[in-house]
Amino acid sequence: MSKIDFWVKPAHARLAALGIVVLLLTSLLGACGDAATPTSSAAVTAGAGQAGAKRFDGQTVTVAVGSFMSSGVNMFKADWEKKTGAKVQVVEIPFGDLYQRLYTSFSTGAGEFDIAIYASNWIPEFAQANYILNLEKYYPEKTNWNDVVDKTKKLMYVNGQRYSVPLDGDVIIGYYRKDAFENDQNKAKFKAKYGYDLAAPTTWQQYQDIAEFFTGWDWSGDGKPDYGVLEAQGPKDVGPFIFSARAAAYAANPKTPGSLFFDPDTMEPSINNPGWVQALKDWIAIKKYGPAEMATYGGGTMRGNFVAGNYALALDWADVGVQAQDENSSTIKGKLGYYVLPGSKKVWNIKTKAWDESSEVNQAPFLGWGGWHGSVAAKSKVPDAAWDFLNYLDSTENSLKAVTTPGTARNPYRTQHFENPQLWADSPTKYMDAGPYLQVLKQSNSLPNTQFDLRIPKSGRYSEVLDNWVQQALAGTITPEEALNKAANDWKQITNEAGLEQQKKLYRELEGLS
Amino acid sequence: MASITLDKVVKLYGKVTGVDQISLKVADGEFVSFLGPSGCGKTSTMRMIAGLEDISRGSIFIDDKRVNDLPPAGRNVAMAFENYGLYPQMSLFRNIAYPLYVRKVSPTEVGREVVRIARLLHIEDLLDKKPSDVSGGVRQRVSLARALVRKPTVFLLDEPLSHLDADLRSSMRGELKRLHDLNGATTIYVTHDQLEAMTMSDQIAVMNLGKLQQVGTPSEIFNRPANRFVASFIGEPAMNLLRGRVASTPEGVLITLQNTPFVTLNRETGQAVLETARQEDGVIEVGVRPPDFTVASPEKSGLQAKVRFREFLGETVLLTLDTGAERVRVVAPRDTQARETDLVSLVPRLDRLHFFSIESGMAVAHSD
Amino acid sequence: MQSKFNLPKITRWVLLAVWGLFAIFPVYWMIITAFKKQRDIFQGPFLFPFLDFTPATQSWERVFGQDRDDILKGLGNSLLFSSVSALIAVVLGAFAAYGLARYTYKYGPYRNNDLSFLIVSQRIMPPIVAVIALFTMFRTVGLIDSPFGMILAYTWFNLPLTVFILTDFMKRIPLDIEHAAAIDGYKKFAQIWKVVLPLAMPGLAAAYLLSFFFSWNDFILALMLTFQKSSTLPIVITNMSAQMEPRWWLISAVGILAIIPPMLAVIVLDRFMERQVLHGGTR
Amino acid sequence: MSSVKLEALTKKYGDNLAISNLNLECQQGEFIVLLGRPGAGKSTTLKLIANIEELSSGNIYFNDQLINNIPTENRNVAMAFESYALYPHWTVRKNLEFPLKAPGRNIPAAEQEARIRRVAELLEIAHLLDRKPSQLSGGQRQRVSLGRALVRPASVTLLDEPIAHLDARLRHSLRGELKQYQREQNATTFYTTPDYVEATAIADKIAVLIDGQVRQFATPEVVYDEPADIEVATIVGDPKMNILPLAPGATRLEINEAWLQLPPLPPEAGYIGIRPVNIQIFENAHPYAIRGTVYVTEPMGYEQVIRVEAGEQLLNIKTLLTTGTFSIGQTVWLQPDWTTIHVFDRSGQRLKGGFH
Amino acid sequence: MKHLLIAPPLLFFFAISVIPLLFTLGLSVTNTSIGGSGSFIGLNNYAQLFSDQFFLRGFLNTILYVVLGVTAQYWLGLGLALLVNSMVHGKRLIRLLILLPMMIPPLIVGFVWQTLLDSRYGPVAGLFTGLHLKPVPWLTDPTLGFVSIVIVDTWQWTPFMFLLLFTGLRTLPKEPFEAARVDGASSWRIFWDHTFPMLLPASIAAILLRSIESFKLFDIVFFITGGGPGGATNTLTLLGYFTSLRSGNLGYGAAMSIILLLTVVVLATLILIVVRRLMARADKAGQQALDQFLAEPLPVKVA
Repeated sequence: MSKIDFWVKPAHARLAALGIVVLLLTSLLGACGDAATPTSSAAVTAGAGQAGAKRFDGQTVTVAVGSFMSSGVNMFKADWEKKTGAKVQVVEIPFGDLYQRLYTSFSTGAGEFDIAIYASNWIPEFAQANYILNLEKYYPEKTNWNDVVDKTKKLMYVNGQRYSVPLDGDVIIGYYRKDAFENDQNKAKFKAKYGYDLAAPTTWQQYQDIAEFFTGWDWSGDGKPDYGVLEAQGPKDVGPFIFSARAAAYAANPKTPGSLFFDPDTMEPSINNPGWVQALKDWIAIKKYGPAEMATYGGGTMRGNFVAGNYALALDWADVGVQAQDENSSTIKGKLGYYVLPGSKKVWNIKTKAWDESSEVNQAPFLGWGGWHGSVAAKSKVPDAAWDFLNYLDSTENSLKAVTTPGTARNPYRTQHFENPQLWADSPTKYMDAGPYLQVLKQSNSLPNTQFDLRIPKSGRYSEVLDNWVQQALAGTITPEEALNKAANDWKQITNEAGLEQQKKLYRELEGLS
Repeated sequence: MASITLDKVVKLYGKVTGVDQISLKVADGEFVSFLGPSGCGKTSTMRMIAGLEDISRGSIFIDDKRVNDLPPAGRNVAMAFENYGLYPQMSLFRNIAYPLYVRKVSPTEVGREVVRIARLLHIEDLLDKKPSDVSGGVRQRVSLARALVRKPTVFLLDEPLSHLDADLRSSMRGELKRLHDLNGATTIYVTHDQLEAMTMSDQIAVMNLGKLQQVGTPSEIFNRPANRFVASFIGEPAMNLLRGRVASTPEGVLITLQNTPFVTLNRETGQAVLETARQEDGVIEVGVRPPDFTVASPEKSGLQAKVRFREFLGETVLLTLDTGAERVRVVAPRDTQARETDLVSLVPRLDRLHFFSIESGMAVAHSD
Repeated sequence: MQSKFNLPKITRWVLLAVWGLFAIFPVYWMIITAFKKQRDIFQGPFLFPFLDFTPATQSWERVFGQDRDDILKGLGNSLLFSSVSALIAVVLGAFAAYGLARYTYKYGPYRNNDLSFLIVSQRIMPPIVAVIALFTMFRTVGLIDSPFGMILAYTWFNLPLTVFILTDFMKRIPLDIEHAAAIDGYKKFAQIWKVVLPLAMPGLAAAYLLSFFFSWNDFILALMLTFQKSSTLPIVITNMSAQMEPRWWLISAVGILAIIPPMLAVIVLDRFMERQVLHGGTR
Repeated sequence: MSSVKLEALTKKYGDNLAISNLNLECQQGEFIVLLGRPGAGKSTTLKLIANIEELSSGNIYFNDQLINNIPTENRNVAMAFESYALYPHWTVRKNLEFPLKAPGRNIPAAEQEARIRRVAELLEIAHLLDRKPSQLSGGQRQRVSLGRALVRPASVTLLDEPIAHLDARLRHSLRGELKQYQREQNATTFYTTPDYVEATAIADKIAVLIDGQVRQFATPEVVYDEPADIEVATIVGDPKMNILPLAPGATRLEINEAWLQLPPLPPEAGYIGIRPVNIQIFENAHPYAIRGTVYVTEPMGYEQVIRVEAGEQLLNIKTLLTTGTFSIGQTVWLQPDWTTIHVFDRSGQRLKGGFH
Repeated sequence: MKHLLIAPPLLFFFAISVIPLLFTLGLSVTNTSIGGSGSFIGLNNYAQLFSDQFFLRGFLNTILYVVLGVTAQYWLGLGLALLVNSMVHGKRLIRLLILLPMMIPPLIVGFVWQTLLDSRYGPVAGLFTGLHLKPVPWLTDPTLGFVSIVIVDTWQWTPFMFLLLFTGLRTLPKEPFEAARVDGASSWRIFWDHTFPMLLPASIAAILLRSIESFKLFDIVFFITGGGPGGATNTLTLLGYFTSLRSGNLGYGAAMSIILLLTVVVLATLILIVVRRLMARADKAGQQALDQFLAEPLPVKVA
């Protein structure tokens, strides 16, 4: 009864046929659209040609870039193309697959990319394998070199040679809700409870107190209970960086430089020493001051959540600061305070195998992930154009534009970026009170005990393993000690696979020890 | 045992009327056939009795109890389906036992009954087979066995023989008749085959286009068909229906076919014919069954016709003849000399004529 | 009508409604999310536009503005790969299914059943087993990030399924109808083309639809085998969201776009699938 | 329009012999009916002629030309399938058109139209031309299927039970028209049916098929009057001819303690056959009659069939309704008419000559 | 001719299935990693797998996902198919609605459910709060996280089951069901005695297909929990992906993949056997009483 014999009704037949035709046409259009893109660009190039030969006429620069960094590249692409007559093809690679993709591409020597824009952590590995070009011969023409922040400069050197162009500065800092902290009632209540004044935390103990204090009641005034803290604790995401940043205060002892991840003398992993264990315990302890889903949040989710309000404290790269200015996402514009990562009054000494205690707080800001850098592929057929494009991205003017635009994934890395808050207020971000933000970033970049991330080959695997075990501890299935011991064991194995001596040599060199 | 009464039963399918105001009484123990061409509503009527379809209007009573709202299970009717409706995943034994099983009859009892029925229908050796492993004839008997095993008050048989080959059909016909004779349950039998209805039934209910055309014994239906439809549906080959002019003559009522006098009726029979014809331009339809013509040489008085086909049927021949305006079929003894293209004269048996109104198709008179 | 499960009508509707709510609610959620600002998402749950939150067009501005080219590219690629590969898979699958249904094969010890198992068994292999090798192979022959490569991969991915579904359908088409075409004077190819394929239409439609769905929803093959040019919609969305911030409003908006083509496909092909083509051909 | 010769046709399915050593020869334009029970090999024979089934061995000649290796589509045979095999996705008109439009036929459009019209009128389906098969009743479908076979010229027309599912009126009228039409076309026709009435009515010659072999190939009259063996005899005639076994050398028939004197029979006689119309039935004891019990009665119009249990035998009697009314279980007396008996030897073969 | 028909799928089989399989098999006995050449290490990778608690957990999870998910999907799909099949009007629309979840790319499914289940701003939590219940940590509790994945997988793929079973139902003959009604069987009886057994072939095909697909469970987990918390929701495909492609441990990842493949093959076979058995038993359970007659000698003489 409800069966309609399709063929009985020619109208239906026609409709169906039409549907299929439309479907196929649409797909064909998709294909044509694809094909059309190069043609139209070619036309542009030809037009430029008529106007007079340009430097890189007819050359195509293929840029491999981690997906969410692409807008920091795309925004300058057209200008540069117009200027030089070259063409830029941007290849976005999903963030999580970037390392593996670059590696396979480089190692099989297919030469698909002229430029790779990636984590500075990988520069040593790629440089050592001669996958990327030594850029020393180009650097003399770079006019704004001196302006780069010192720590960022250091990231670019392997064997004393520069291999990349900096595009981004990465350091993890702390955020707090100024409005909540400056509330007199809150201040009084806090003082009464903890015996000291409510202010941006300087030690992890304070951080924890504050987190506890702001948890479970409505201090933001939106009618729902709020939380003390929000950090990205989700698996397979930025967890290892945040965790390492927390561990630095306990485990980066100025007396034994370069010992955060390994004992530089033996290449024995340090990550299971009591410093790291303490950091992991801290990290587990703050779970109860955040929402339950914090265990699944990656960096992105955490940022979106934090700027929507309801959390007193957070740890992140410079991104939260910019994102908080976007009123589509944020309810906290103008309510944000900043601080250098908290420190600790005790720090583990791997030589004496004891805590060094002091009244001074040991602060060890962490350059997690190391920031986006661009390198020219060794196999590139258009290295000059590639360099020129990277240089263009990093030009004084463009870099400032990039770091002050939301959503570029590029954060301040030049002194000039830090120096004039007014530039930020005038930028698309409309960052009206950028002063303190820039101050904290600058300070974090320049403290003597500021720590580099792990940059030796296989850094990806080291952090994957660390993440796996730390996740176990976070989930409560094993103890922190167990987790870190197992991670350390796995690290040893990875080091051995990669060659212990080689890894040690590189580690020492990168930490400035040899 | 039960009687069944249908009271102005109507079945609507959307806006289409499937069954139109059927009223009928089936006495206890009777074998009644619903006969009609496909789509005449006979199956729908049976399915309403079974409870497989809702009754749109009217009532059905089983033993004076209105069953409109009872589910099939509550009516104690058993049904055999045209396609047998066997349970394909069950053995024949389980198929037959199923109705008892759902009634929670004790296992010993089930075994006894199933075997008894199986022996009755000569399928006791096949009980462990699956329906797909046996022939159509066996399936048909299993379907009957499943209906029989319950000892229901009413049997509903929906064209149970239609998928059997001719030999089996004719022997099963006899078996079914005997079965009914033996257990005497009220039986309703749906068929489109007039031969089955004629040979087996106590009463036949002829249906067409959702309406009841005639109810009667086979002999009544055959000899005194109520209308043109019944007349042509019953009997094979079908009754010839010929247009005749009616005129009143001193001897009686004269019917003329093709401008030749065909038959003169006596006053009693003729009166009704005459009256009907008066209202319908003096025309009447004459029905003559094919065996009721005698083939004579053309000079004899009768209906003049030319033989178109002569078909040999064994004991008899079937002649198809053209009378000019109409085509006539005649069953004649095989020694009839008429060959194709021969001219003959057809002489009807006067006591076996039927007269129908042209307009309404209703029988006006029978000349017996 | 058959096998009527005689629950009271009300109960049936209630049960269906419960499932309906369960099935539809997430879709509704997605639709309203496409009209939220990010802060509305994180301050929720807001369920009713205009009551709970003020609908914003932020996501659509991006979809039709800044991200239009990317989305169009993803949509176009997804459509192209899914529709074309499903078409190829169905055509090749139909021929193979016809062969398996009508002929007897004997390659060494391998008979029809073994062959169809071999073919169908490919579907058993999780893609993760093959992707690395596939990646390497495709690179070698330059098929990475090419439409042809993706269509090839999806065809490979779906062919076993279409063979599996269609073999059964082919077996159900009465041999006599093909014979009738031979009697009527048509050669084998014409028999298949004019008679067999139209009759297998419900099967072809179902196979096409499933192939289309599987390609449309694929993530891992596209992740491995494309970079940019041939990125499919899921990859484009992944790139768009990434880790900077969860642009769930944007994902939702694209998600709405992503449902439209498969839905159209269902609406169009549903009519074919419903059809009982064989009905009436034979006794 | 060819003569056809089937020479020693054999068809095996695995170890199953469907057709064994079948021989048949017919002239151009003849109407041949293959008569047999289901499974006798009628359809298979047609399919072998059409090459839908592959020959296991034997030869097929059209016009004395061996055509064993010619594929179906080139044999120029027309066929109506028992299963109808209509193209369900097309209208009736397209179904009828399809064979006319086949490659190589080159029939002008006007002639196509004329042929379709002619056949549609013949089969009374002209009003159905724009419908799909699914909208037709079974009988209408069968007529379309028949139409598709008749619509085009063919060397041989093969009709597999083509009118089995039509209603009685159409069956009767179509039989004659069909034969007439084929005669006009001068078409050689093979026609199968399990119904002897259909066969005797329509055939120029009947080939009785039993177990894949032709048992008798003759005109309808000969097949009816002189069946070649017991099996042929029981296929032709309804109700079935009664077959009574004889004791060796018997001179009389003993049933239920009574006996009947037989006419003189040759010594090899093993069975006598007697048609149901040739037995008289009496309600009361009757001389020269045997006693029996009514098993079932079947009235049909003016006649009735009565089955009577007599000893081991179940005898069919066909008589007029006016003979009397009998009820199940009633005792009756039967008297055969010895002048009409058929005599068969012990293996079932007909014995020639009259025996009265 | 006939060889040509079947050539393409066979060609695909050898070119794109056998070769990669051998390739992966080869990888799995080396310690190849991205960024380094590998050397042959025999079955070490496999040996290591069985002391790797992430792998073992993922292995167990995968099997549980398949068993729980497919079971839930089968019964729900069957129920829906029966419900829709018994409807007279509106079948087409309902069917379209039921199929809807299947059409959504898993990535989006992942996001939608992630927000739906969030204990802070998700509507599910809102519902719980509204009912004065404590919001449940759907995604962050190891067990509930697992359950959540099963729920989402069921949400997305029950339509697939529905589609296959609905098609199966429609091909069943209708007369046996009518016969059973006349024979006096209740709806429940009819289902167990007839619908279920007659749907058996369709059920087996559907269950097998879904099981095979379930073994590939990847994207939903990837987008909702990323395998967390603490690896509690990992699947083998997810682990394989992370091991091979994220941390570049190709050899080890390949070994995982091979084990996954073996598991699928073994379990698919096992499911086939078990399902057949279970269903045969279900069929039998209802009929046992009758079965014993067949064993007994037929007891009664018939007059």
